[in-house]
Amino acid sequence: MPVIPVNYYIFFSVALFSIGIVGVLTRRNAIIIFMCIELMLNAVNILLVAFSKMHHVNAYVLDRATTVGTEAQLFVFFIMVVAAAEVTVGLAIIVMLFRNIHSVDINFLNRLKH
Amino acid sequence: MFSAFDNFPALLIWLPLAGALLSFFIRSEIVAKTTALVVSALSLGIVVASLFYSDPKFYQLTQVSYVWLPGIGSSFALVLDGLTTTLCLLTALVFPMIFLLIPKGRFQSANNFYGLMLLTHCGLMGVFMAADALVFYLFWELALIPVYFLSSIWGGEKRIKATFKFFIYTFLGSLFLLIGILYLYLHQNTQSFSIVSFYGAELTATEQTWLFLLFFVAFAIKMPIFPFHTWQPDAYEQAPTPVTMVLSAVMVKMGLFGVLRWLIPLFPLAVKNFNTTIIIVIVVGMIYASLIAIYQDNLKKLIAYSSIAHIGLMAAGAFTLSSVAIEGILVQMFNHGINIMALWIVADIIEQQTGTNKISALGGIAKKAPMLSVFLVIAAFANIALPLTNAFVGEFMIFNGLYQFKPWIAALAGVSIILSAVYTLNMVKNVFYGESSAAVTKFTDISRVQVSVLSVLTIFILIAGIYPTPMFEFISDAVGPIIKKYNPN
Amino acid sequence: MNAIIISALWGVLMMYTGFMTSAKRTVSLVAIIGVVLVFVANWLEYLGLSFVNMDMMGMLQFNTFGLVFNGIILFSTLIYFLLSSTEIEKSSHTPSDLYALMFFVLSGISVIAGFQSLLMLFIGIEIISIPLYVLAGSDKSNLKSNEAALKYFLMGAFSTGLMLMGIALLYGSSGSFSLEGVAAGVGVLTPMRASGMVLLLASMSFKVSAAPFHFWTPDVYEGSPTVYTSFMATVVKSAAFFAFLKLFESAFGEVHGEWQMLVAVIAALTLIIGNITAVFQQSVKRMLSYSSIAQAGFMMLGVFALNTYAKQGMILYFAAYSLATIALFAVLAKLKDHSIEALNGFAKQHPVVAFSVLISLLSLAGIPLTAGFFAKYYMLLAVLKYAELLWLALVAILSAAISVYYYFRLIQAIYFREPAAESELDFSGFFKVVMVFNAILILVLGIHPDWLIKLIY
Amino acid sequence: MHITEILFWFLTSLSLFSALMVVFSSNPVYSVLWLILVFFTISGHYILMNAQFLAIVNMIVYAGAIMVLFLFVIMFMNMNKESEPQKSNWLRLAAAVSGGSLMLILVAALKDNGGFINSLRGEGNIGLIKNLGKVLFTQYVVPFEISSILFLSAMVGAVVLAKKEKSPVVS
Amino acid sequence: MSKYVFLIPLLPLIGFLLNGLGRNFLSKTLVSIIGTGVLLISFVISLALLQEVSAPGFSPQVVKLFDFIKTSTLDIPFSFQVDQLSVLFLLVITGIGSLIHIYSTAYMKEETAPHFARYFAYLNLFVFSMLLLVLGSNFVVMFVGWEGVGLCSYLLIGYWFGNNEYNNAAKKAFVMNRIGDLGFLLAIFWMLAQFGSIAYADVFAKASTAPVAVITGITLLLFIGAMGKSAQIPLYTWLPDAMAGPTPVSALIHAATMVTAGIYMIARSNVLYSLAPFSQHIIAIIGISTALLAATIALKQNDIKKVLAYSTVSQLGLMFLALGVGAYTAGVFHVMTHAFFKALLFLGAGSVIHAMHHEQDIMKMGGLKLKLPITHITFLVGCLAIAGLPPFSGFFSKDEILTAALAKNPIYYVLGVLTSLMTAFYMFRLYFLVFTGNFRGTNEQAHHLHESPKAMTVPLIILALCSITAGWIGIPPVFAENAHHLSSFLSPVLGTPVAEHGAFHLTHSTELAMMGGLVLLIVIMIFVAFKMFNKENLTAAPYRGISSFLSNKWYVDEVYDAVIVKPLNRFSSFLDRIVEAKIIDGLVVGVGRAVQFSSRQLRYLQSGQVGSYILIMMISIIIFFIFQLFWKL
Repeated sequence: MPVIPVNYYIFFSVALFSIGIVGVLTRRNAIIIFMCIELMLNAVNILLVAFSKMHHVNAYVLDRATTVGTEAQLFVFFIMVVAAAEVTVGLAIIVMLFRNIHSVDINFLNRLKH
Repeated sequence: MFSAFDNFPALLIWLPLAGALLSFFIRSEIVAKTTALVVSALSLGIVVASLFYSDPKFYQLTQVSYVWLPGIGSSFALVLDGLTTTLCLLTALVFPMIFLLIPKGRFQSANNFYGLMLLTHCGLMGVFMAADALVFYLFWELALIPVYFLSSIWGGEKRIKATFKFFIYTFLGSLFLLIGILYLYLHQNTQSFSIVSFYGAELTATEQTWLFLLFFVAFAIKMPIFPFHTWQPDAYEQAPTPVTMVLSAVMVKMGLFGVLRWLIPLFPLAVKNFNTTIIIVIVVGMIYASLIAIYQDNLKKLIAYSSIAHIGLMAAGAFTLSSVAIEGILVQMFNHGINIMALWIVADIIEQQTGTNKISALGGIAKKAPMLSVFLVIAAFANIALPLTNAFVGEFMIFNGLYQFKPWIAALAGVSIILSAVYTLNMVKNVFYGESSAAVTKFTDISRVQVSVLSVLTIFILIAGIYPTPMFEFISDAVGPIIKKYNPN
Repeated sequence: MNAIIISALWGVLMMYTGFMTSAKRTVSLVAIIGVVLVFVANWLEYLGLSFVNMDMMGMLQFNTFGLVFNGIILFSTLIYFLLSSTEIEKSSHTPSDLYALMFFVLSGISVIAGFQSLLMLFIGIEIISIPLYVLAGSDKSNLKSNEAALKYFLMGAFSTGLMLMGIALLYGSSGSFSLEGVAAGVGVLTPMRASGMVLLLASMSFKVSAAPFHFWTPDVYEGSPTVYTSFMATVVKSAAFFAFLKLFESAFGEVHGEWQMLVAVIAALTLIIGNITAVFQQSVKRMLSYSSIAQAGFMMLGVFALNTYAKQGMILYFAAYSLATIALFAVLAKLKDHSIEALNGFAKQHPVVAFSVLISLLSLAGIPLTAGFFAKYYMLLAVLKYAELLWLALVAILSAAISVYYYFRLIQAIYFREPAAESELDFSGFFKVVMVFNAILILVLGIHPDWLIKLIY
Repeated sequence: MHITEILFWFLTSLSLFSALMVVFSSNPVYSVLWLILVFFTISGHYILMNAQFLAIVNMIVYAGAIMVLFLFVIMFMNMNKESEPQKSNWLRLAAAVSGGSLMLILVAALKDNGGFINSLRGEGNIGLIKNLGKVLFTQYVVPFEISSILFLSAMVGAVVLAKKEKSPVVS
Repeated sequence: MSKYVFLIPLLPLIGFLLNGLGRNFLSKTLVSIIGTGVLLISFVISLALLQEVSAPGFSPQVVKLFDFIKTSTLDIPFSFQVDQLSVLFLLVITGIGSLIHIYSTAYMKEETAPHFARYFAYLNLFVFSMLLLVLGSNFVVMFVGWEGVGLCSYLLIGYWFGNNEYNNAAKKAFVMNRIGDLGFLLAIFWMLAQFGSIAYADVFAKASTAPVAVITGITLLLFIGAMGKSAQIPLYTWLPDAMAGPTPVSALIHAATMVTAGIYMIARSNVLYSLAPFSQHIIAIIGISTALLAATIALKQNDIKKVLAYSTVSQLGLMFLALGVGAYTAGVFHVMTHAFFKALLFLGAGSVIHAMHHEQDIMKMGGLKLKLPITHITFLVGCLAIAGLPPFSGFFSKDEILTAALAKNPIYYVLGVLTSLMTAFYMFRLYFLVFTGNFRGTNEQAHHLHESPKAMTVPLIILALCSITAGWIGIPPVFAENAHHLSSFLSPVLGTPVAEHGAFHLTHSTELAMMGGLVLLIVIMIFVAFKMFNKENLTAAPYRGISSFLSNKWYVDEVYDAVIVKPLNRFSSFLDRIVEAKIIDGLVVGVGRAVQFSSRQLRYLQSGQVGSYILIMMISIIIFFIFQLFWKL
């Protein structure tokens, strides 16, 4: 049977997460930054599912009827829920800003400093 | 023991506090002044009464103790013992005099002025009587805050800056003190802030060193001793003179008191390690302050620097750990308060009448105001510790202690005796003698109230100088506990 | 649980109030009644009377500590509503929506007060955060407000990402989301747990605006409408701290020594940066933002120490800090000019309000006989329990001394300087009464903090 | 190499590539499209791990709803051109370095975590809607209910922000 | 009788209080009566005491009045010692004091009533302090009086406080005395440390148990005190300046009594000094140097009081020479005789000044003998006495000193003789310039010249009589065996004079020859002075060369000014302006500035850019990871 070490998933997730961070750091467009944050959340999701699977398999050996691992998948579900809510508000803010300054470039956000 | 006596300390706190709160709500200046006077006079009465009830042989560290914060082992504990009696007496004596001397209309919104003064009064009493470290700390701060406001609201032109320096400096010091107190509280056997359990704390040498430094800085700033003194001349100059009187007559004693009540009994190892260094620094500072006083052209600053030198002597004496020096300090704290009070009253009268503090602008007041000059000369000579004035006794004993500690240090400190004569007589000469200057042409001699207050002070100066023995009786129980840990037998 | 339900329901009710009445006063009145009800409900739960008896499945658990915390939050909110309702009314055409959002925040805080699972922590924090993004940007035509909202949102979302990564790693190492589950390790920090913990530490530090994760704070606090800054800086920050404290106590308490130094460094950095940067500020509002960072530094000491003193002190700190800051912001919200000079001679024009402001400032500066003193006192006590960490306490008091500098600049302006012009402000009698009540409360807590602290036992 | 492994590597590399493209494409619309591709690959991973429910939800919610919303906003703002100004080079370098070092550190920290092996056999069906639903509505009913508050607040918030004020607020 | 000894100082104190407090109410007459009366009563009591102490078998009495400083560790009673030495001084002080008080009633007549009363109050206070000084039975009470007389000296020198030069002189006197007092004080502490007590009885009894080094140290420190009070090198410069005070004050304080306090102190501690030969050498050397130096300066002074002042310094130097060579009795003897004739000279000078309307320059006097007959005669007596011609008192005391000096070291003797010769010269220069020749003052002064009133002349006469006869109580053995009454009177306190238990014995004939030679030399000096200054037309040529050097007092004041006063002032100003303002306060302010500065810099971290915020956060997280995972904090 194919066996994929969980480390692979961890590395994959971490890589995705880091790409998201790099995106957040390098881009100036608020929407893109926001998308990069979504990327980070997805990296977390995949990691959680991988861990869920891992813990489930470990428990399954002892008990066939175990539900270990469900909670992580539900957590991912909740993350998606929250992300959706966040997107609503976030985009509303971005649109509001755009209405005022006709730009979403975060480098123009510098009225507040020092 | 007389049972009512046990309540005296508490009364000394509550009375001024109540008076202060009342004062803030009184609109009329006369009523406010009367309140202040009555309250302070009552306090004086209580302290005087307690002199008769106290029994030096019956030494205890707590008289009044209400449970306050059981969660952290602090109780509202007060004591009136030999160490505190003289200081309480001084406090209780100084305030009515100040109140008496303030003419109507001198301060805007006078009721607040009197209220804040009474709060200071309360704070000072609390500091001196506290038998619980936390209570001590709270009153320590409580005495500071009202003075800050008094100085900043009613002070001179540069008041905000000067008093702020004073405030932040002393506040920083007291924060060190707080850290020290908390550390001690946590690292001793009993979970209590009471002075008894603090005295019983067993600390390692390293701990003592650190804690000593923390406490010492706090007290050194408060006294103040060289090189922590730079807040003082400015603050004294800028504060309204009645507040300066409180500051220099009573408040600086807080630091000395702290040294005697807390620092020395708590950290014997560290004190022994550091005392030579500290004494040398202080003595150098005394000479330093005296030299600067010689150069001063500002009357109030001159007195301020003189005070640094005198307080320095007491501080140095305390660190000699010699019982004769400490006995000397105990009386000298009182006497210095009386003397400097007299000096400030004179300085205040001059400032009020001429509108200037500049010594070079003054001169020849003696011709216009012979009465004032008499008092000034007496105060001046008390300031330079002439025998048969009160300061001589204390300074003699302190010098004696210093000599026992290290003869050459006493000799070095003695230089300040000479210098004190130089600047004090310079001041007397330039302000009072010589031809009348333009500023003093309209000078009139002092009023009846001023005469009576100055007379009381002068009588104290002379009596305590000629027959100081009763004072030694009051303090006879105080020295033992201070240096108990240094004499194993 | 009572508080969660009532405040959520009242949030919904507030939304509808906007439809039913156009009288803004009525809306405020409903809100005030609501917060009183939530407070009472919370109090009843403290006394043992819970409205719903459902099995929380180990997700939530309300102990006295959490309930007292929640009570303080609700009480602060009450004071906040009483003092700032007029400003909230002015801030929008439909204040009812904003009130609704604040009630949702309250219910989120109530979740935080009882969370037992990382999931609840996550949801609770999101419920708090999302309305705040909106509140920060509620002054829609104001570019500063827009900017604040976007900055807050972007950085908040980013920190949520960090937090989730941390939670995921913790789950990976322990197989559970519950605090006990996470804590039930072998008593050592495996690299995975440690990584998760560091990420959680970072994101929680972000929420409480501890350095070096504090950068959003001054900008957002300054840009947001002052009334909401007040809410964010007090109620919400306290909640974040409660979450921080509870999370690290329950989940990582056993390996306290492993991460303690990290928190010590954060606390020291926060104290130093917050206090020093505040010194030079010319705008009172921005200065108070930095001051709130500085105060966070002190509260971090509680997280650092995690002992009885820390818990007691935290409770006191929440109360002291919130009450004082709310009063200051309430006055500030009424001022048009936020420069320090605008306060010159304030005491001569408004003695009563000035007195309350004075007490608040003294409390923030930690002057004895105000609540702020004992709050700091407990924090120092908590730190000094670790004898070798005297340096941290010294950093704390040095920064406290610096903080005196800028707080007293305000006092100097208010009390010692002459007013430049006639004040156009007019404080209502009710406002004055609440301010004085608030000041008295601060003093009472400063004289006898035991009354509050013994509630948690 | 088993088909699962091939799929894994394929999805992983595609996913990472698309993620990089999200970050580096200068046209926001392309970014969105690449991001949708990322979500698809992630859904693929979910299926590989037998988490069918999440795979579906991911596609519906993320790729479907959220990304459409993004796309809509981008179009609405008329940003479908490639002229986004770039950050200064040293900032981008710093960003890349810090992102890279974070990855390195995490990898170094997590590389030897006790030898857990994730065998992706079909044991258990926790990823199925039935099982998840059962747990969600029994054990997780409280968070489920509470997240409704989250939605309410998001809703109110969006309304508050998006609503056009008729006139400036008068005091 | 000795239990009433407290009355002796108490009466002047009462006089002080009455006059001081009632100065605005009392008439001048009443003030005079009070001021003088109290002193006369004290004098009478002192006489009664003399009766008691000269009775055979009298042992020194310690009369304790009250506890002064009494604590667990220190017991210093306020007590008086009644013995021969103190009673002798009592007599001198109260006696001469009374005369000077009487004199003052006339001399100060022009003052207004309050100032007149102030003057008498000060004088009474001075007498009180001086009496404490000599009566004290321990060093602390002596110190109390010691500083008290310093105070009164200060007050009286600056009596005319409108004049700032007088005030400066007063201040100088006090400060210089203080320098000496410090030495005294340290000696007291040393004695306390060494002997555990500072009562004379205890200290002297235990003195021999202490190491010589300690005794030497103590005695040297005591001597520093004496140098200040008794105006010895290097602390003598205040005394000539002290002539700013009213002339009777100079007579009483700066000639007859206070300045001899140092002599009294050393004589009192003779037990200690006898144990410390090194200190004795120092005292002798300083004493003789001062005597010579002051005498040379006196040669060229033109101010009548300055001449007398330097003469006083010089005579004090001789007294110290006596103490230094161990002739305590001789020293005390000279104190006594000097008190009479120097008081006489000062009062005479006062009379002259009074007549001349406060003119003090002798170059503007001359030929006064006709206008002021009584003053003239008495002044002449004084001059003869101080010059040391037999049978005037100065002869006996000075001779005794010189003999003792010769016994110790011939150089002392030679220098002593030199001093005596100079003394004779400048005193007669003074005499001739003032009383003989032409009047050189203004016409107006000449017109108003008149003899002083009775109240001034009577004391002059009494003092003149004493100046003649006082020496007779100390007839040296060379003239008559056992005629030295003073010596035998004082021997219980001071021991037997060295000369008598002679390690060094001169034959009577040699001694007589030396005396004769000395007298002859003195007469020659007087003759030279007569030749030089008894001229009809004396022109005051400006001094040149060595004369200028001498008339400028060896430039000592200038040197002090340049070496001590000015640098001290500069140093003070340096401390105030640089060290205090810039360094110490600068440090305090600097900390504040540093905070402000870092505040200004730190806030630039708050760039307003979300990107940089997040970047800093990320970097911090990375650092945290490193510390948490790899480098354990």
